[in-house]
Amino acid sequence: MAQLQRKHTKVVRNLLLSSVLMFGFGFALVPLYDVFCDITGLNGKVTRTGPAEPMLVDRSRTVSLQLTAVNNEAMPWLFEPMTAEMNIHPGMTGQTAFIARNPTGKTMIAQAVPSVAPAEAAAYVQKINCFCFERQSLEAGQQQEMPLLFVIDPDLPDHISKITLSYTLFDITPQLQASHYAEQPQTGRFML
Amino acid sequence: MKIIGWGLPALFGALGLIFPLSAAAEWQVNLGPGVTEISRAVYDLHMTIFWVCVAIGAVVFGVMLYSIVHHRKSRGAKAHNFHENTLVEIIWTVVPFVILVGMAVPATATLIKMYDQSEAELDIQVTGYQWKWRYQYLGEDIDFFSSLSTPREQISNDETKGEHYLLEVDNAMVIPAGKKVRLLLTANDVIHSWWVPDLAVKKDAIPGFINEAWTIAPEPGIYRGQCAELCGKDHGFMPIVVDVRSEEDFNQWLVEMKQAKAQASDAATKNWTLAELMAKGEEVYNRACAACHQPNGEGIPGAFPALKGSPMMVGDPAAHIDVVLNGKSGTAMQAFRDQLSAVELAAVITYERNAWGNTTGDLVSPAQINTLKQ
Amino acid sequence: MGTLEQTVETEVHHGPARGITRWLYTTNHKDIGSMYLWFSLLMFLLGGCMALTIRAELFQPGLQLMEPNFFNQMTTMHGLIMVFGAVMPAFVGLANWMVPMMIGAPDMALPRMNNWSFWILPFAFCMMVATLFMEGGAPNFGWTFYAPLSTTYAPPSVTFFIFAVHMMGISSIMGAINIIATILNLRAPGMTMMKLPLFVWTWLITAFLLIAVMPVLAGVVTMMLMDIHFGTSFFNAAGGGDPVLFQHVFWFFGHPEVYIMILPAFGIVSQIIPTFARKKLFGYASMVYATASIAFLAFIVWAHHMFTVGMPLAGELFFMYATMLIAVPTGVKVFNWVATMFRGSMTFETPMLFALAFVVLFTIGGFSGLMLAIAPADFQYHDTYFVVAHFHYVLVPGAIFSIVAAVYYWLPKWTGNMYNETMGRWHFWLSFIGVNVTFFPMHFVGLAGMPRRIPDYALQFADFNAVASVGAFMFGLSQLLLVYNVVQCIRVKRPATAEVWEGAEGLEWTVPSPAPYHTFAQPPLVK
Amino acid sequence: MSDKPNLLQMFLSVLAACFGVQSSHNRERDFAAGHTWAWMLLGLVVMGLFVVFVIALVSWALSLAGA
Repeated sequence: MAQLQRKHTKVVRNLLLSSVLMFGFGFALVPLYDVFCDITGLNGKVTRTGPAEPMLVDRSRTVSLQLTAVNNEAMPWLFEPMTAEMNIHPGMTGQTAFIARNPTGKTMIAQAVPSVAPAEAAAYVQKINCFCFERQSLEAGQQQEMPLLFVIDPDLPDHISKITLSYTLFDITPQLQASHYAEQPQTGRFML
Repeated sequence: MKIIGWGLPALFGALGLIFPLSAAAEWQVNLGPGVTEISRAVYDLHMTIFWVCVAIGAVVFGVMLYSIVHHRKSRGAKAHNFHENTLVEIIWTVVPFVILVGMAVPATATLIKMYDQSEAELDIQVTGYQWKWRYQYLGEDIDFFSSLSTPREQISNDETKGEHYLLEVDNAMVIPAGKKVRLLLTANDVIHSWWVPDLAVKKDAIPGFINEAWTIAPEPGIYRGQCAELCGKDHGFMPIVVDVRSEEDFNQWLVEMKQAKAQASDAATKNWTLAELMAKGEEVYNRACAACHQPNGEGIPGAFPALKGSPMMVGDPAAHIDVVLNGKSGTAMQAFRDQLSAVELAAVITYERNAWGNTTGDLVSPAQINTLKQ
Repeated sequence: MGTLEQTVETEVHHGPARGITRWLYTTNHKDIGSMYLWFSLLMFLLGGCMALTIRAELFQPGLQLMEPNFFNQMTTMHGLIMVFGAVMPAFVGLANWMVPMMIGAPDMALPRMNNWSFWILPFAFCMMVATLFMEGGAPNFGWTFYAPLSTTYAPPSVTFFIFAVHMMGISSIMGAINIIATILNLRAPGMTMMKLPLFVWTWLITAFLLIAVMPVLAGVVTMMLMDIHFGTSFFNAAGGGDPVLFQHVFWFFGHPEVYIMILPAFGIVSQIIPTFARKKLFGYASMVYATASIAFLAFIVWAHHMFTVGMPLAGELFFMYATMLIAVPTGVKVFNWVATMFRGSMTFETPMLFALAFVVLFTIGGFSGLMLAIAPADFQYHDTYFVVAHFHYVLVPGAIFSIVAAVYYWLPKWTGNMYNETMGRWHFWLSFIGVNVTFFPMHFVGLAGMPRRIPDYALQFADFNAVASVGAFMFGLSQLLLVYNVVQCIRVKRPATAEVWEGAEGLEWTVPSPAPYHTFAQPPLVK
Repeated sequence: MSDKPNLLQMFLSVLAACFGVQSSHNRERDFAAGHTWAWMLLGLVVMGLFVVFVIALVSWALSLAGA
């Protein structure tokens, strides 16, 4: 019987170990997902940032970069691109800016999150300097121009001629993170 | 027990027959071919795989039916004892395999056509909000909200339901016929999904990210769709209406929209009397605010605050204006700054400060709102 | 862990304890199996009532009965209770009852852990159902609880939902460990892996799937917990997270989960059809190998649930091809059952009727699944009632019918009495017609353009929804016949033979009916 | 009874499993030997190969369509 006991313990130990490993694997999927996004440009995540090595400018081709702005939830800032659309040669550094104004009566901090459509083009857009690299804080009524320096990699696939770079502005002013349940009516009861 | 033994195959046969392909509208049983080349291709794919399944099903259920009828103990059938024949198994695995590989070719072709990023004439940014859609025509400076226009009484069965019940909106998305329209989908709060069956376009709108979809609608017409991703309380009440017009009508519409926008801004400079603002304010209140604060201004205790007799209505107007313009984060109170024009905002705030017994006599002018809005 | 001979000595000379302590402290696989099955029946009826409230609201266009938010709570709780409360515990209950008897083992390998993994469930579900009465209502974000609706926009009861899912996960993992240890270590001499009945094989593979994916589910709800309370942003785009990451991790768990809910059903049907066709299962080796390959193939197709989320073209093609390639080896196993019936000598008692209905209707669910695998077509099907029809066809006539077939098949062995055959057939025919009248019209309204999870719909969907609602009440009420049949089978003395079914093969038919409290104290010799 | 399966036979058996068809003769041979973890490992390897095969299929399809 002791021999059976040892066999049980061996099986249980292995299985408990593998379920703990799988729990860890569940969490490992998060960094794996980021690596996966880098390679495939999944979900329009712009991952190439920082100073770009000089690229040869491809004058024969112009790509139109469309800039759009979205305010998330009840973000009251005025937030829009200075130039809606720029035609630029791949390989040439582009420069533009976004305007942000805090019309409310108190200081607020915001975080801009970029996203590229078509997602396939995300891997070819390189942001040299962008206001989305760090949080932006504006006092009451303050307005600010936020620079954006970028370059489009010349070996962008030929069938892509228009890229949309969209920024979503999130309000991350630290305050009691009141959950949104107040929004759902409390009355879970039947209507009759 | 004989009759019951027979019942299964006979009944199932009958069920299989009531799957006719085209029936009267009320009893529509199948996907429509839609109006675009893509939706036509998707419809063909759908019918091909459907007929493949019916064929395989007919063979499998036929053999099964035959053996249920013939190989029964009550008919003296003796059980044979063959229980393995790898060759037969290989055949009935290879045949569906080949059929499926065959299916993969047109499916891939259609999918690649759907992912074509050729130049579009018109770009529209579609933003999903909790429980309405916002259309921004990039480069045209047109920006409006499109929410359900089915009256509340029809939903609560106090009135008979209209023809396009739950599929009608106040401002439809107008696009030119025959032109490629590129849609940039994103969301303001939770994940929504923009779906118009006739255009065979369905793409999720995810907050913080932008998704791309496109369509070319050759024929003018009205095409209706709905949100296709659970997004909260009124997920079933945020429809989509696409109004496809000929090119001239579309350009005409663009001009009208720009005029209306200009009119709205200079209306703001006109000085309004209290009575005029109150009348407009009541109309705007019932359209945009009554859903939560109720027409009588008493809100829903514990969910939405009452405005009648509330200190904010009678106190300093600046706080009141700030809440209406910028909303209150962490609550359901949205920022109405982009959803209503300066005149509408001034009117509704004036109405809220002078209705239901709040007699402050304050008049908030559109000009005052404009300084805060821009 | 108590050693085996210790449990044999103390238990052998007296039967089950008296009163409530029998059930609270039991380490007997038969008692624990019965408790799992009764719990599953209770959850099936509770989840069924929620389904009836949903169908009652959807009977006519317009909001008649409930507010949209309560409707969303009903759809969410219906899904969670049916998946985690009715189907999975029922299969664990059948495994607890039958696996030891089928392999000639005296009991499960870890009897005390077996007791604990059952008794977690009632508390987990009390907590889950209690959320209905909490401020802000029960979870209303669907049983797939996508972020950010389930994190930043969820009612406060989401935290109780998260802990309930943790508890269910722990219970399932312990159950799986127990079953694997039992099957691998406690087989009677002669019962080699080659001779394992298919129900035991499918459960062994399901247990490995459970070990692999329940921790991932626990991981995803823990990430939700950290997002809601501890300020991380796994799924919140503001802090660098991504709501689509949630869908990837959830469906990495989700697709193996749907195989967890159907493989034991394959095992049950593969036990029943050979018995009533009086012919050995056709292609036992193929069934075992195909089931084993499902355990691996299930892990690489998860994103076919996310074709419309905005994946790049290469991703869509990969998951479409992978889904189509694996649909064939798994779907084709249905032909083995037809080949088993062919040239058999069949009789049609209630278990066989349910098993036949399983083969036919599950295959229809499989076909609509094949249609959904085509990515461009999925753009029209995704999140419509066509998908609702698909998964209800593979779950209701699939998993539920196989559980009911197993109950009718082994009930005489558990209770010692034969069930009432006529009442059994009434239950079958009402269920069969009810399930088709309920779910077949959903194919039509789904294709016609009705989205999922909506409390009210446009007028063109009205008539088929009315038909579906009538069918739902018919199917729902006819399940009370199952309760009646089971209770009658316990109370009415109609002694069943040890073999119960003529020519039934398997060790479980060598023990007397009702199966004594301890079976195979001395392992049987399997020739 | 049948002899121990060599690596190639084991590999073919796992491939047959993915295809869903296997003869009982092979099954007896396979079950006669080899630890369970060996089969699982082989299963993982074949899974990896299957993923690579489908990726190759995708890139071939894309190249064909000149996307």
